[in-house]
Parts: sequence; structure tokens; C-alpha cells
Amino acid sequence: MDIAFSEEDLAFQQRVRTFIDQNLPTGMALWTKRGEWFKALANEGGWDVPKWPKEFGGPDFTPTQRYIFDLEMGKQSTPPQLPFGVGMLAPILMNYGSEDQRDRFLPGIRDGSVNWCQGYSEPGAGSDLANLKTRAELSDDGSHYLVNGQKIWTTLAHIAHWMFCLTRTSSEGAKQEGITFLLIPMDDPGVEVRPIITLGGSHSVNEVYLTDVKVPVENRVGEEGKGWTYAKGLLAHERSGLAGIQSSVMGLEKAKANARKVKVGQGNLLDLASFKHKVGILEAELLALEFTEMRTLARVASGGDPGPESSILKLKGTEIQQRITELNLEAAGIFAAPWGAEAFGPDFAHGATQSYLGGRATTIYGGASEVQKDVIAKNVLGLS
Amino acid sequence: MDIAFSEEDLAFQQRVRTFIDQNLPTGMALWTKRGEWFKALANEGGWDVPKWPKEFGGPDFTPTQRYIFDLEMGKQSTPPQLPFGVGMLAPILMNYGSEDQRDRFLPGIRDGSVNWCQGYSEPGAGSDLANLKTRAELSDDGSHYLVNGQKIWTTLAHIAHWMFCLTRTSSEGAKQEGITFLLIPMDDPGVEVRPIITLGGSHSVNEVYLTDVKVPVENRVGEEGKGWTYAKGLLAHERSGLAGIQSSVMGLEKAKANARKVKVGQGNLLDLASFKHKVGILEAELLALEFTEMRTLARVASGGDPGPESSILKLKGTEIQQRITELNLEAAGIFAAPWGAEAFGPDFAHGATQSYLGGRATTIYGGASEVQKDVIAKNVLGLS
Amino acid sequence: MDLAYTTEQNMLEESISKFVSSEYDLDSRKQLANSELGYSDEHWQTFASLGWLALPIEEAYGGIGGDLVDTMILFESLGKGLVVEPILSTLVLFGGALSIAGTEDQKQALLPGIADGSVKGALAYLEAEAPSDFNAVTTSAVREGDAYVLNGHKSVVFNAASADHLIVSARTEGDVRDLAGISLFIVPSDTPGITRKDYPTVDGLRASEIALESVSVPLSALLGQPHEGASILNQVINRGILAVSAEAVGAMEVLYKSTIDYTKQREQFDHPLADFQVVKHRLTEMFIEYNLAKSLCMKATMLLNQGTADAQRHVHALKFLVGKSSRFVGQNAVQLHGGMGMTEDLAIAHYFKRLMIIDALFGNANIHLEAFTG
Amino acid sequence: MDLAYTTEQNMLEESISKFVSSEYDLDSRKQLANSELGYSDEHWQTFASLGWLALPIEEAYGGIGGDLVDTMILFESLGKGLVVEPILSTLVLFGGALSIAGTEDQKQALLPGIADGSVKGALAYLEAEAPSDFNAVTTSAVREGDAYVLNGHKSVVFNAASADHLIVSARTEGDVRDLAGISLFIVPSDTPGITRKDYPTVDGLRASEIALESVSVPLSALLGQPHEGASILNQVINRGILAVSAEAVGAMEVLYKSTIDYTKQREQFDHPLADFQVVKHRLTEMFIEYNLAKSLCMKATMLLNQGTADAQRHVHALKFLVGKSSRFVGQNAVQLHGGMGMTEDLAIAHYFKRLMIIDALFGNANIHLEAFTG
Repeated sequence: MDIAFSEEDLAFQQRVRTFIDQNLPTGMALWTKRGEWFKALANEGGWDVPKWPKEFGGPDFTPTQRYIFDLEMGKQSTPPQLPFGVGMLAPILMNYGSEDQRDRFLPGIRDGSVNWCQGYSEPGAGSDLANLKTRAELSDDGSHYLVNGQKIWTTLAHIAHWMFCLTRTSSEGAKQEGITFLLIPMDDPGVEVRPIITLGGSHSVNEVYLTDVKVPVENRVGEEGKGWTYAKGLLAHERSGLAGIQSSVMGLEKAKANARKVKVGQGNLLDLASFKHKVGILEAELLALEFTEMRTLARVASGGDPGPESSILKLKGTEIQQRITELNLEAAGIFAAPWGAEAFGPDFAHGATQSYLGGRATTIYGGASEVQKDVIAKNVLGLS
Repeated sequence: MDIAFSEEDLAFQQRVRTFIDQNLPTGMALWTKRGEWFKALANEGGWDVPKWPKEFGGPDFTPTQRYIFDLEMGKQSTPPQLPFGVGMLAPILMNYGSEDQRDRFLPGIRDGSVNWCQGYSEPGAGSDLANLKTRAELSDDGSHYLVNGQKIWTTLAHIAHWMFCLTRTSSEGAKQEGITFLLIPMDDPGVEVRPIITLGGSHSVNEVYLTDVKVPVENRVGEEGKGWTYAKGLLAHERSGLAGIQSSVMGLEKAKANARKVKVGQGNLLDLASFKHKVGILEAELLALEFTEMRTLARVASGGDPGPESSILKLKGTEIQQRITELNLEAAGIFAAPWGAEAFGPDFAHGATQSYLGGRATTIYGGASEVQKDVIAKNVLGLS
Repeated sequence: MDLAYTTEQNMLEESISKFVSSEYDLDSRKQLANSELGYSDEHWQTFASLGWLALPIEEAYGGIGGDLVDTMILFESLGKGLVVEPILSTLVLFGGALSIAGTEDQKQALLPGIADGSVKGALAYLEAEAPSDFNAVTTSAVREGDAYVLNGHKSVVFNAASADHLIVSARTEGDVRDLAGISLFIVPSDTPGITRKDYPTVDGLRASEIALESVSVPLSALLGQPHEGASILNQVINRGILAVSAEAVGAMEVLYKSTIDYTKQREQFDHPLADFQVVKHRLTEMFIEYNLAKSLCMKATMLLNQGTADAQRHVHALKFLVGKSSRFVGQNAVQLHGGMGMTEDLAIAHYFKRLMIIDALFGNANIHLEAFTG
Repeated sequence: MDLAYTTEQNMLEESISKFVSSEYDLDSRKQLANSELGYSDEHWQTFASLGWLALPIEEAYGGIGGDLVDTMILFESLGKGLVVEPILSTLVLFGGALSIAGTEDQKQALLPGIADGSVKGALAYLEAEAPSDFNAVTTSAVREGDAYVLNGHKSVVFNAASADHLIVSARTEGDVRDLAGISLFIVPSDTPGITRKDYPTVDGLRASEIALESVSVPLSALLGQPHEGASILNQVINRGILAVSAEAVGAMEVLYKSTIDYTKQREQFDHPLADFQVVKHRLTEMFIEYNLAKSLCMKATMLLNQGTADAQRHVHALKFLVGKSSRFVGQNAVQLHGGMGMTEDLAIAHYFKRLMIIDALFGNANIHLEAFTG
């Protein structure tokens, strides 16, 4: 057991650092030149899709390389890809999609030219996803499904070109059966997107109404009635992605820097013991969580499954994300109050309120923390 | 709404203070002269049984007097009576006992000459008391019950003269029915007491084995099969008594004084922010809890029931008791380790470990905290 | 000792509760918050006619002469309704400072107007560099002949746009963090040299950044003794803490109760959420946190009312505890509402945001834990 | 980077696990703890023959030359068995100090004996006035000709009664809390002037108060440079923290797993306790706390092994987190066992008590949180 990086790993680390130095756009260019950044990543040998398998163009990192890659990218806050295509749909297409579907959809996912959204949650099916009611009826000639129903909490549906969607094709048997996985173009006239304004005042989630949407059978992924099985694997994937540990490591450093800018008494907020200890407790847990992720990666590397400790990552990772937003909120003090386009007070204050409010979702979406604990109790600790 | 004491209340407060000054034994006499202390309390007009109704010799305090009385007694750490007779059995006898039973038992309870223990819990019936199995069979001639079974966690059974005991006289109907309340002399040859040594290394709880114990029907309190109803009222009573809020107020002051004696760096432990803030958080909650008790007393005073907030007292009160023992344990530092009759290190260290360990019971006995929360959710918040 | 409300107090509570239930549903509140003024002048006149605005004002100045307990009842009830009108600024901060430190002339000039609804005010006491520390004052007031001339910048002044007068803290002596040397001035809002930048706040209220450039006020504008403003501010802020704590208690009551209602209706895995033991216990803990905050709010209010020596400690303990409880109750209300808790459509989001800002007002839980533990 | 155990490490873990399961049931452990010696000399010889005592000793002195990771594995396994033999005192504290600061002669004289089981030692570094602060030293060591003469009192010296030699910290310079001026001395236990008061400890071990009256030792008894003892102690205590943290991780694993087993069997309200959602979630949280502690224990151990710059910070974070996790896991293990958790009859009480003392060893969670946050 040895924590030191090998010579090869150190060289890889250097390569990643150099790459970032040379290619990462700065300032406003970070927004305008995202495309070039992803292209440069792609040219490096699949660095734009670090988790994809080699056969689909991924870089085939060792777990340590993967760790180093995430670490360095996290440190420099490089722009992430939208997760729906690259991180969520792609693995399902790779595992269960037809050759034709892979050819049609993977390139657009990879180069970011086609935006995807995820049509899972419904008003009556949140954490209890299997309860979904959106119906898909196969036409008599077997050529297409007619889809009717409503999706909710659909992130970025308003800028998506396509939605991957769970629909009910049968109500016989267990709820988990009879669910079918369909790919639906958002420009179909039967698709209506209505914005939901959330706590932070922002528009990122939506309601999506589906009325007599005709979906050709070629857009069904895998077999009819097996959608739940496909989605379940995806959910696990989504959950580990949601832990956001490297981004929390950077976030915590920023929160400390922010606190140093706030004057309190003769010193700054980070000198204030009650605040400092809150930071310290969080930091200790984050150090531990970071290494828990490492243990998981190492297990996978040695050919095993991720191990029971991997189940912690989403649960604890999202809790930590929230606590970091809370530190920033506290540092903003009364400058948490101003609302609207214009910023007042310390530079970080404006975003702090939005992050705090928006961040309440991290322990709700993608399986609420309470459900996660049920799942760990059952699947990991054997408590039925 | 006014927190100030009236002239009469201030006079009463002075009277209590003077009484304590003049009568409270000090040092070792606190142990040898307890009897005289309780006699002096009795002579003051029922101060030995402050919660008893006037008709049974209680002092008929107003709620504010009751508060002042508890406060002043708490401040001086006056010796409490064992709760089983005065606090637990007596109210049941007053409400449900026969005239004859009251005459036989109340005097011995009051003057402390007869010790009682509570025979409720059984190996299979802890927080789920209604599950008890100790059988009591009425003889054919209806003159006595034959009792067989086992009780556990019986506090001070080894020094008790009598036990009040829940027994099963019928297994028909709901579990709560068919339970009968009996008074059993501990010197009966069928009663065997076996000690349980608990975490703190001390002997205060026991197992009690009952084998063919003959209990005359005169020793049954109230009706056969109604024992659960009687005991339930008692449990509520027991629970509010277990909050120990005034004693926690004093305990916290002592814990702070203890911490001041421990050197850390250039100051003492109470200068150490991580410790000090733990104390502060606890103190703020205790101030709030103390006043919550006051709200409860005030409601009762104005002729109402104790109100929903009274349900908090035991739950939060015992949690606070435990946290105070933890503060002392932390202050003892490594001197928490020495074990046995002899004390080492700061004067408070020896008792600190025992209190901490023994104190783990406060959230278990008398209805575990988890069960308390179930009960509040159901009875107070209407969540079935 | 007597914890029961008087007949008048019961009437006050009922009158607010009636107003809130008839006038303050979520949509009406949103409309007010989004209106140009940010609140309703009609409501303000109603408040005046119902006597709420006269409540804390001494009888000599046209008020009712209520005490801090009355104010507590007022704010707890307003908290339940999430009322947006500038009562805190005008009654507790502006009016409070006048009551505590005003001269007879100053009181005569302004207090009757507060009581009858014709005068509104705001307190400009914070600056950007140290948003939790009202002793950090760089705004200067220099005596020039018969006037004081003020220069500087005040931050996050709630309800400044609707205020006829501001009370402004400025340094007349000493260094930026000196306790001594701060003085308070009553400044008409339209005094030349004042520029405001108004903005909405996340909790549906309004606030402003205020720049003061050679703002000249007469000597009679000085509120209290020169250089002694910090102690006046401290008293005003103590009252502010009591008021917003009571408001938070009212808001927490609505939150825990509406979360109970929601979880009883909302089904998941074929059961109402409220059937899950973990949800039940969480709701119980919310109920406990609410009750502890309410108890300490009552106690601290009565102690400060009486002026006992330990009142200040209780005020610190209260602000700490309210911060802690609000966070727990608010965050769990959102969590247990699931996705719905994240939307602006349900009232709970708005209560949650108000609780968040109450924690930030007058020093948050950390700051007051430090002060409480000394 | 490689997180897998080597073959040797796997064998070590198996060998201890085998020993524990065959020799260390609760009754055997109680018997040992209550015996006159307080542990088993036979076991000690077994440990020697299995090579455990040689594990951290350099090969040049008859040892195996294992690193800190090996020691971690040793202590995690010992923690699962709640082993009472004085391995921490002899190997990590006494042996550790010798390895870090001993001269060639000192090492030759003592390390081979540790490795073969013939020498035991203890570290006498704390005093009664400041039981968490090893820099607070009043015990004095004065040079008189060819000797140092020690006077003072050392507190809670674990395993002193079984030690052949003590390492004693004493002040050769400076004031009671000066970092500089502390020196360490290797003192044979039977040196005239040493009086011990032995006692059992709550976690089933033994400790002593030690009085030193004109205890004379030769100059060669000095360990490390004069006045530089604090830095050696700091290094030794870092290793002590790693060892007891690993022990705590082992103990927590047993606690959370046996609480799962117990709650699956124990019925209440007609259901196994483990069927209640609140119990399930509590067990999940125990599992999480255990895992976080284990992760940080691994990381801090490897960093200190490597000697990286941030190792010291990780050691502080670790001791803090282990204290926090131990408290949560231990207290909830007792709580979920209900009345049974309060008895000495179940093993969990004993694990709980050991975790409690581990928190108190080498500075508790508070102290290390302060150190971690600086």
C-alpha cells in the first residue's frame, strides 16, 4: 500500500498540467471558446470523454490517471460538459443501443452539437421513479409509439434537442416491469416545455408535456419493457457523478479565500473560531471522502466492483456541496440579500445566495438522501 | 406576559433559601443526616412531597412556587428522594388504590422507611412494554395470584422492600389489555434478585426472577386487566421527571468550573474555542429548554393540560444530561482512564467517567429516545 | 410571573391573523413584492388604523405604549404571514432609535407620524467592508459651523426607498473600528448629496446602497450624545434581534406545520411520506427546534423588557439559537417537500428565504455564539 | 499509487485475525484484564514468535523493518480483538522514540529485546496539571557531574508496571510551557527513587502515577539532543495517533457490524429492530462514519510514511475525525442495543470504553480540530 505516484503517474500529471496551461481559455473566453477547449481535449486522445471505454474513443485511463486527471481539471475549474449526453445516455447506448443508434447519436453527444435532457421524473414519480405513468402505446402496425404524459424537473429541457425518456408500455406485473426507454426529439409538435422557476430564481428545470407524440420504434433503446433495467444502471452512474468531490475540494478553497476577504473585529472571518471550526470539520470530512473515492477507484482498477464504500459518495458528497454553499452564504453576511442582475458587496456574495438556494436540490434530485440511505441499508448492509 | 416574580413569589424564594441555609446538611452529613433533612422538609408543610396534592399532604404550590422551589433546591444540589415511591407509585395509589392501600403504603413511602422498585421491563418487553409475559394466575378461590416470570433493568431492586409490578392476567384481546398491577413484597421466598453490572461498573439495576410468588388480591391495585391504563399515566409522569432540567442547569455550571481548572496552552480549557462553543451551544439550548418547562407549568397553572411542548422535556432533557457528562469527560482528558476506588488527577475526573458511562442509560430507560419521537409524532403532531 | 397573554395581546394576535389570512395569500404577497413600491400603501394605512404602528410608541407621542412583549406578538404574527411592509425598519429600528435616544423635539417631530402612518424611516448602519460589524464605520461626519457634513457609503439599507428619514451612523472621532466616536444623525431622505441605488432582496423586500456626498445636516440632527452612537445602536439592534427572532418563530411554525400537511398528502412508494418513520422523526425534530426557539424568544423578550442584567446574554443566545433552528427547520422543510420544495410556487420557498436573511441580519448565528460565549 | 495490501500484509492481517478469533473472546479478555498482570505473558511470547513485535523494528536490530502501513494493519486488527497486551506502549511509543532518536548504542541495547519479546517499555510524558499538553513539563532533570537527576511526577503512564524501561520527559531548561528545554531520558524502571502507584483503567488496561525523587541516570540515558525532546515527542505522538486511530477503526468496524446483527435479532413492537427505518438509517450513518475514519486513517498513514509536507495536517484531521466518528458509532451502538448496551456482558460496552479512551489519548477531537485549523 503506497500513496506515492509512480514516475509514470508524475509524468502524466505534468502532461495534464501543461495541457491545461496551454489550452484553457481564460476570462470571458471560457464561455465563448468552450468548443475549442473540448476539441483540444478530443485531440489529446479522448480526454473529452474521460470515462468512455477505449472502443468508443475514450482514453483508457488507469484509475490513478483518472484521479490525477479529475484532480487537475478540478483544481483549475475547467468547464464541464453537460452530463446528460456524455455521462448518462452514452453509456446506455453503448451497452444496450443498436449499432444504428450508436452511429446516429454518439458523435453528436461527443462533439456537443446535440443537447440531451433526461425525461424520468413525473409529478407522481420522484424518488419513487418506478411509479411513472407516461404512456407509450405501440401502433397496430408496430411502426411507432404514441406517447402521452407529463415529465417534471427536466433539467435544461428548454435548450435540449432530444430527450431520453422512460415510458410505460404495460401496467401488468411489477411496477418496474413494463417500462420502455425511448428517444424523443424535442421539436415534435406534441412536446411542450414549461419553465419551473426554482428557489434560486433561476430557470433550469422544466415541466415537459407530451401529447400524442409519435416515436418511431427505431428510437426505442433495447427491448420493450426493459427500460427500468437500463435506467437503474444509469442512475447508479449518475449518482456517483453527482458526488462532485474534486469540485468540492476546489470549492472549499475558494470559500476559505472568500472568508479571508470579510473583516470581522480585528481580523477576518476565517479567524473567527466558530466559522473556522465549521470549515475545519468540513475539510476533515472532505479529505476522508476524497480518499474514499480513491479506495473505490483502486478497487475497480484491481478488477473488483466499486465496493460498499462507493455508496457513500453521492450521499456524503452532496451534503458537503451544500455545506460549502452555506459557508459562502455566511461569508456574504447581509450581502446575501441583494437580488437581481447587479452585484453588491464582496465579489462572491451575489453568486453565493444563488448557489446556496440552488444547492438545496443536490440532496433531492437523483435520489433524495433519505432514499439513498434506504438503498445503502438494503443493498450494502443487508437490511431489508 | 411578564417574567418578573411577584412580591409574594420573591418572599417565597427567600423563605426557601433561608430554609435550605438552615437545614441542609453539609459534607458527609449530607449522607448520614438525610432523614433529618426530609423531616425538616415535611415540617415546612409538605415540602418533602412537593408534587403531592394538598389532600394527601402536599404543599399546594402555585406553578411559580413550584418553579422557584425546584430552582433553589437544584441550585444547592439538595438530596432527592428515590423516585419510585414518592414520584411513581404514590400518584397511582392516590388515583386508583383503595383507601386501605393508601393507608398501608403512603406513610412508609413518604417517610422513606419503605423502599420501592418498579417491576415493568422484561427481557422481551423494553420500550415495547405492552409485550410483557410475566403471568399472574388468580387462584380458584379468588384469594391470591400466583406470579411467575422475569423482570429486568429493575433499579435498586436489591435494596427494595416492595415492588410494584405489571403482570399478565389474560392473553385475550389487545396486548395492552389483560395487564394487572400488583404490589409484591421482595422478601417473598419466590423472589430472587440478580445484579446486573452496567457500563459504569456500578450495580444499580437487576434482574428479578419471580417463581410461584403468592400475591393476595388485596395487593392488586384497581381492577384486574386495567394495569396498563394505570401505568401509562405513570409513565408520562416518570418521563417528565426524567428531564432533570434544574439539575442540568447546575451540572453545566459545574462543568464550566471544572473546565476552568484544566490548563491548555496559556489558558484553560474554557478558553479553547472548540470546547467553549460546545458549552455555549448546550447552554443556549438549556436556557430554551428551561423556559419550555416554564411554559408547561404555566399552562397547567392556568388550568390547561401541559401542552404539546411538554413532550419535548424528557427527550431533550436527557440528551442534554448526556452532553453535560461528555463535557466533563472531555475536561478530564486522559484522567478519564483511571478506574477503581481511588481518584487521580483533577477532583472531578473520577466521577466524570462514571457519569458519562452511566448516563448513556438516560436516553434508553423510561422509553428510548427513538420511541419518544414516535410518540410525539403520533400524539402531538398527529402522524399515525 | 405570568405567561398568559392579556386580553389586548390576544386581540392583537387575532387581528393580525385575520388580516394575514384574508389579505396575504402567496399570490397577493408575490404581487406586492413585485410591484414598483414593493409593498402596499393601502395596507400601511390599514396597519395604522388597526393601531399596529402605534403599538410601541409612547402614549405621549400618540402611541399605545406597548412593551417588547407586544412587539414580539406583532412580529411573530407578521412572520406567519410573511408580511413585506417596512414595519421592522420604521417601528423597531427607526422608531426604536428615536425612543431610546431622541430629544423631546425629535420625538415630537417624528413619533406621532410613525403612529399615524404618515412617517416611515430606515436605519443606515452597515458598511460594505464589514457587513456583520456595526462598529466598523468609515462614513465621516465633520462639524462645520452649525452643521455636520456627512461623507461615505452605507450598505444594504432595508426600506430606504420608502423612508422619509434615515438614521445614519457616521464617525465623528476615532479610527475605523473604535467603539467610541460613532454618532447617529437623523437625515431627511431628500437631503441634497444623498444618492440611492435601490434593489430587490431575495426575501421579497427592498434595500439600497446609499452614497453620502457632502450631506449637510443641522446640529439638531444629532441623535443622542456625540460619539456615543455605538451604545444606542446596540440597544436598537437588541430590539431588532428580538423582533426578527419572533418573526422567525412565526415563520418556523408555518414551515413545520405545512410540511406535516404536505407529507401527509404526498405519496411515494405507495405510502404517504408522513408514514415513513424517518420523516416522522424529522418532523418531530423540526417541532422541537421550533419550540426551543419560541421559548428562548419569549424569555429573552421578557428579560430585556425588564432590563435585567442577563438580558444581553439571552439576546445573544437567542440570535444564535434562532439561526440554528431556522436552518434546520427551513432546510428540512425544503428537503421533505422534495422537488416541490425547490419551486417558487409553494409558500415554503419564500419562508425559507426569509429565514435565511433573518439569520444574516444583525449578525448571524456564529457571530452571536462568539458573543454569547464571550 | 497502490492501495492493495502486499502478500505479507495480507498474511499479517490473517494471522492476527486468527489469533483474535481463537484466543480473544470476551470472557478470555475479561480474565486477562482482571488478572494480576493485566495481560498474558504467554500471548506476548506468541506475538514475538509470530513476528508482530519485530514488525516496526529496523532489520539491523533484529526487526522486520515494516513501515507505518504495516503498523496500521497491526493495530486495526488488534482493535477488532480489543487486545490488552502493551503493544502500543512498547512498540509504538517506547520503541518508536528509540528508533527516531536513539544512538546506535541505545538501539543495540533495547530494540532487539523488543523484537524478541524480552523487553517492554513505556512512555512517561504527561503531567497532572495539563493532561492534554505534552509540552507542559515541570519534572526537572538537573545535570550533576556524570549524571542527570530527575525530580517530579508523571501521570497516567500506560503499562508502566510491565515496563522494563521508561522514557521520561523532563525539563532541562526554560519555563513550564516552553517548547524548548524538554529532554527525554531512558530510565530503567527499577532505578532507585522511582515510586509507582498502579491502577486499572476503564478500558481494561493498566496505568500508573509515577513519582521521581532524586532519580539519578548516567549521561548516556539522554535520548536525542538535550532540550530538543519536544520535537521527538511530537514525532512519537504522531505515530501513536496513527496506531490508535487504526485501532479505533478496527473497533468501529466490530461495533457497527455487531449492532447490525443485534438489531436484526432483537424484536420490539413485533418487528426486528432493524426493520425500523430510523434504525436502518442510523446503521447506515454508522457505516459511513466508520468508512470516512478508515479512509483518512489510510491516507494519513501513507502520507506520514512518505514524509510529505501535509502529513502533519492530516494527522490532526485524522485524530479529530476519529474522535468524532468513534463518539457517533460508540454511542449509537450502545443506544441501539438498548438496555443490553448498558451491560458489561456484551462486548460492545468494552469496545465503547476503549474508543472513549482512544479519544482522550494524545489530545482529543477538540484539541486536534484546533491544531488542524491553526
